[in-house]
Amino acid sequence: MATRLTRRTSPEALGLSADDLRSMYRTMVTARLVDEAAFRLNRQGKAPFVVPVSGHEGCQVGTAWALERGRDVWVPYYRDVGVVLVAGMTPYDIFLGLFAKADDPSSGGRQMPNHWGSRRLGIISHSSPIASQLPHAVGIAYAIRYRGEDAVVGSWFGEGATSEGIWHEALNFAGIHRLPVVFVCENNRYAISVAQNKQMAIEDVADRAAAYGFPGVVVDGNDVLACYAAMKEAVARARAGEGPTLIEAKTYRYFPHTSDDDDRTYRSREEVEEARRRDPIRRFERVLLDLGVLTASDPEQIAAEIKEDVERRIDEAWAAPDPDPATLYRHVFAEPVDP
Amino acid sequence: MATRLTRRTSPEALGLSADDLRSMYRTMVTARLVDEAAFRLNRQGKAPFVVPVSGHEGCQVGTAWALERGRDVWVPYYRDVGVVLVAGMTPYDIFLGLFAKADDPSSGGRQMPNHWGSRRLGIISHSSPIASQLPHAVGIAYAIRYRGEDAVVGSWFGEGATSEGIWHEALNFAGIHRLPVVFVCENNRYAISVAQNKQMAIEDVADRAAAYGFPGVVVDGNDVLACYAAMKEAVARARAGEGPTLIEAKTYRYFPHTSDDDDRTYRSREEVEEARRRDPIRRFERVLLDLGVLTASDPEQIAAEIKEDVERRIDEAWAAPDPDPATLYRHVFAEPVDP
Amino acid sequence: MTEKNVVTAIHDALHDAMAADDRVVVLGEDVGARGGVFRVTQGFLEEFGEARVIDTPLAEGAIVGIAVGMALHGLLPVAEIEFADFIHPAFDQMVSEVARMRYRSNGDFGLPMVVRAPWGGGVHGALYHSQSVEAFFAHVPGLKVVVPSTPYDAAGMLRAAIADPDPVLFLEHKRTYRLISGEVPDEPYAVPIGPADVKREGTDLTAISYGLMLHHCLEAAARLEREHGISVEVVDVRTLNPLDRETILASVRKTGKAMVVYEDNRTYGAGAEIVATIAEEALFDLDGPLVRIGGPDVPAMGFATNLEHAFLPDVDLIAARMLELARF
Amino acid sequence: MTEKNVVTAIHDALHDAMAADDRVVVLGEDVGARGGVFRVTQGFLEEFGEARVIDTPLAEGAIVGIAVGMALHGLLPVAEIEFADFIHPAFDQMVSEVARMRYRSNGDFGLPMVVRAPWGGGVHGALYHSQSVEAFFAHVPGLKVVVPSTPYDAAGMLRAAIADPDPVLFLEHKRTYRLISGEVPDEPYAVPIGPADVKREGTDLTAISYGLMLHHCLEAAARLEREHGISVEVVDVRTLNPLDRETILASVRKTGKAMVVYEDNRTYGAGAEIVATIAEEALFDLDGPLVRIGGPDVPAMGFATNLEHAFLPDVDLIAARMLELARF
Ligand SMILES: Cc1ncc(C[n+]2csc(CCOP(=O)(O)OP(=O)(O)O)c2C)c(N)n1
Ligand SMILES: Cc1ncc(C[n+]2csc(CCOP(=O)(O)OP(=O)(O)O)c2C)c(N)n1
Ligand SMILES: [Mg+2]
Ligand SMILES: [Mg+2]
Repeated sequence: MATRLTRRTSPEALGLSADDLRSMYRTMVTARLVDEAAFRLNRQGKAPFVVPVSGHEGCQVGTAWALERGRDVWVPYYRDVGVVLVAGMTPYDIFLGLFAKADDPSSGGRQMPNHWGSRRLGIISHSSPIASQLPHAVGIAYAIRYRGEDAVVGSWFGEGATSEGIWHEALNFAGIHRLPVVFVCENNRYAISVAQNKQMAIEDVADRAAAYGFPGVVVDGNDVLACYAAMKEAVARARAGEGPTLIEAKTYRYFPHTSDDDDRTYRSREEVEEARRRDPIRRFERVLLDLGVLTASDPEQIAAEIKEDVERRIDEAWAAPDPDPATLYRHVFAEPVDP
Repeated sequence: MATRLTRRTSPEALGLSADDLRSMYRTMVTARLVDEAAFRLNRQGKAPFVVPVSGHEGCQVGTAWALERGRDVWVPYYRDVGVVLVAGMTPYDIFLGLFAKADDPSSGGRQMPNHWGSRRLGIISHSSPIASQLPHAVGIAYAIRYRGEDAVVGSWFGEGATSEGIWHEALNFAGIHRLPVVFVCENNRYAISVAQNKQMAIEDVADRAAAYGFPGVVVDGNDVLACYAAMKEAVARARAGEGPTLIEAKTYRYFPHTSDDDDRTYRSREEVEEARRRDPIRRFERVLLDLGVLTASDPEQIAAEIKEDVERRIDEAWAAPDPDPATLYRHVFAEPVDP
Repeated sequence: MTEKNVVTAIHDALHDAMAADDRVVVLGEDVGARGGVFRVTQGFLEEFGEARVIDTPLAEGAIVGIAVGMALHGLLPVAEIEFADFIHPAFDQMVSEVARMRYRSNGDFGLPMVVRAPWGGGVHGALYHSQSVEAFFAHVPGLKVVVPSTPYDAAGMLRAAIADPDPVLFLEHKRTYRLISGEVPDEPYAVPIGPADVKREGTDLTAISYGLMLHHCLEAAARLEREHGISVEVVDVRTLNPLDRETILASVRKTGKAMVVYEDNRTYGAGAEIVATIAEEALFDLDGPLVRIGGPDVPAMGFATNLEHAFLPDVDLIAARMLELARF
Repeated sequence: MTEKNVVTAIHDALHDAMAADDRVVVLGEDVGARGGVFRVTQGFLEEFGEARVIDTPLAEGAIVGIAVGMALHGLLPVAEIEFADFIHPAFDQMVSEVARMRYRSNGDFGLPMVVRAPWGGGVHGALYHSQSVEAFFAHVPGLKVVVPSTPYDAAGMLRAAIADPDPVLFLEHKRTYRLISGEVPDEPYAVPIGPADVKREGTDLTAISYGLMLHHCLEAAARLEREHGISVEVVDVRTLNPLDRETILASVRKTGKAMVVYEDNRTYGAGAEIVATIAEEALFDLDGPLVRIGGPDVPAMGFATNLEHAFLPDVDLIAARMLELARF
């Protein structure tokens, strides 16, 4: 059975400085504010499609923080605004994607928003079919080991993804070869409308790790430090050649699945309100206030600063050029194609 | 972790009469002798393709015996000569398939040998892609429950099949709905040439059941009675609405994967010899002699009888008509197709 | 008769089939409480209960494979693939199992089942929510593949599909769901699987199409009539497998000119078969070149509005090519 | 030059590629100790070691998907699908991932990888060890699909495929493995992906083919020459995507008559595209009907010898249709 990570570790013991903590906090707030802005843009008819992150900021930023930019590899999924911010994408990048602009680093406006990718940042391009990125994460981990590098691959997905056959196949291969890859399941209890009990007969996704011969860990996804701790240990194991870990972060999504969804059809407002009471940002705020890393006025001021930046980036992104339709035939192959 | 079934249960306690025991024994011997005849026919150029069962007779006959003809459903795979004999196929049927004759009950000579199927016997037609029959077993179990029937579905596969995504998907669904289906893994430690440690990072396939919320049981596949006991309990659970079980029978295949294979490339003769020392037929023989169900001369005599019958069936099957090539377009759809 | 759009027509036909026969069950992602992401099964869970309206895990191979099992044991499953783009993980089940069960068992087992999948572009769906998948499946013997494009055909063919003893892949063009409305009988009726349908009679040239492009062809044909007095016959293929060669060839023989229009990637697309069939069977009846309009051979349409437009053939293009062909 | 059969030529080319560049790795079922069920990787495990010769679990989706990851991180994977029939569980990876990585990332990521798969009938393989899968994949933009049919082409195109910055589906006709032999240079050489090849020059009609059927066409052409003095040009398509329209059209324009021969199910098969291309581009250069010979539209060939024969087009049939067309 999976380990439950409940032990509280102090930030110092985790090696996190006050600056780190403030940075993590700012990243979480940024993710939240990007979401709120995106939904507003959706209502204004400027953003046809929005995939919200709100509720997942803790588990995303916490886990992603344990990887190293420029060294490690990120294989996120569409909900991972927090992960890609940690990996080095900016709100400007995200809004370029939201508006499908030519300079969208992920796809130049080809893919839907939140279909991340950037060779420069080590974020692997992914598609929409759920779980299809998992074997890529595993193959990259194989290549890392083969080439004698010490990088680690982090991969993220929802609990819904664990139902797909390819998820099973990927984890099985990673286990056999003890590859340097960490699997992070952001379990928000729904795959669109399908509740967890219609997705699996078990309580903890992390228990599935036992089928692949590596550890599974359950962690409170609303506790960013616990997520960091779990991931830090998993990354260390991976880097030391001890193989993969499956981390399950229990979390919740506050908004509908996407801007096309209506979540009132499948979950009560009370349930959502109840979940919101465990908001990872508020919780982290309290920790940081207690630690004196933030002062009482900081949260409001930080939010205001970030909001201002977000608004500026929205305007810049909105003004950026659209893709050129003449590029339709570009990049089918490395060699230009003659239509 | 999976349960290990080690407790010895007496045949009486299992509800098996002396007649049952003799019948089980005869079925196992028949499977073995069919194999030996088929390889001879292969060398003679009469059977282009043979899939051997030898070594698996114990786990096949033991598990299949716990289902009821005319009531339950069988979803076997290609190695399951023993299973389909229990389900009601005859050596004659098997040789019709081997020779691809018009009256082959499985496919009229369309499919390769050992691709079983018979609506009359409740044996579901299967294909070659490994593990693809598992969701069918699960869907049938769903329909059984939906229609208020008390049948149980037995499904069989090798340990190699557990690597396929569709295997995971099928078991997951069965677990969620607690369906009346039993999954029997005949773990012979190889998928063609690929040894178990290249297939999975775990020792017991049965441990995978925990990922789906139902019990996993490891049983000695060379002990036909232990296999029967495990299956009997699983069938009872399924019939009582308590859901699926995954049974892993540890076994070994004595011959190459098929007549096209050369197993000397990937396993030593010593390993094969060593495994043969645990022959399920010889072992059952000893139990039956001890119990007085067989007398000292019975084994030889039974083998001789069966051999004679097998030879006769081979001749009959060989003389049976080939398929009519004019049937090429038949059964594409229920309505005849005009080529 | 009631005026309905395509998605409502499908909803109602499926509803009636479930109400009439409790062997009919639906399964798929979000078909339960959510009523389907396109609302095709809205209200079903409440009316027919959990046993018949099955929210599945996110696993298309299992959705199709479990439907196979159900169909083998007395049920009439209607499986939903949330977007046709996501049928690929079920490809092995579709090709190796669904399509071959009857043939491989020499007629012993049959599969009365339907797999519904919303397909096609023009909905801001980008690379993975816009695909045309019909060419992959129309090529598979043993599988019936239908592409109804009007509310009347959709409802009638869904009824026929559920009644069919063989598996039917039922492709619903997403863009037509709410765009296209029409009269639908209030009584149950079936539109047979197989026959193509002449949606507009004409004498100067034949346009053969299906899906959203069919409607573009009809609009282009109306424009040509209005602006140039050119009479275009528009054939709605409706069923891709088995393909109704007779209706297509009869129309081409009558007009002497043929154009095939589809939005899928052009090369090796379904339109290639239609063009090839005409070339083989009616070469000497042609008074002009065979014209084929398909989507460009790039992986799929982009999310940016202008990239999506650059991909999809539009009415202007079709009308221009029609005019050119008519004047040949 | 050395005389080799197809499977030996592939073995040797792959071996040389591995010896020359340690970024090349092979992965698949039974590629290790067993050396592949067709012996393509025989001896590789001993020579190159476990890290480069990877026996995978029985999971085609993972085989292809893991190769994607390897290709993303500096390796040059050559994945083996044991039989082309078993590529279907990897269909989503092939279509949604392999083919689209470069396009969807706007050129940021590329996939230098090869997926090898033995295909085709005539080997007693029955429904699930005989399939033609080329039509499914040739239709997918972003994927190169090659079907070499001689030892020379197979070795040369494998080298080109491994050197290609884009993914290549490398289809090897099983029946040709040991049936077809020919001279192969001892020095490394490449046969470019793309160009078709005129395997036999002729003036009276053009036969366009690939795989086992190419050899049947060559034999039929020789027979026609011998018995009737008819001169058949035989074009080996070799690459299905991108399709070399120019070579095909040039030949058809020269001879004025065209026939396309393939063993896959006829309808919506790759031959449909070739026929359609000729019909669109060279309609007025034709002096006879367009002829298409394909496998019957039944799920696949049977195991019984006579059922397999009933399925596969043979030299007699091809020669008869050639004669008919030549005399038209
Ligand atoms: C193969 C596939 N099937 C269906 C979908 C449609 N779909 C998109 S997201 C989603 C639910 C995913 O749930 P989960 O993995 O739990 O992630 P979450 O959205 O909850 O973060 C579904 C069914 C898809 N994108 N891909
Ligand atoms: C999808 C698929 N991939 C590959 C194969 C080729 N193949 C046939 S049997 C086999 C090994 C199966 O091993 P296992 O499931 O352990 O059963 P066993 O033969 O050992 O009884 C393989 C790889 C196949 N039939 N189907
Ligand atoms: Mg979820
Ligand atoms: Mg095995």
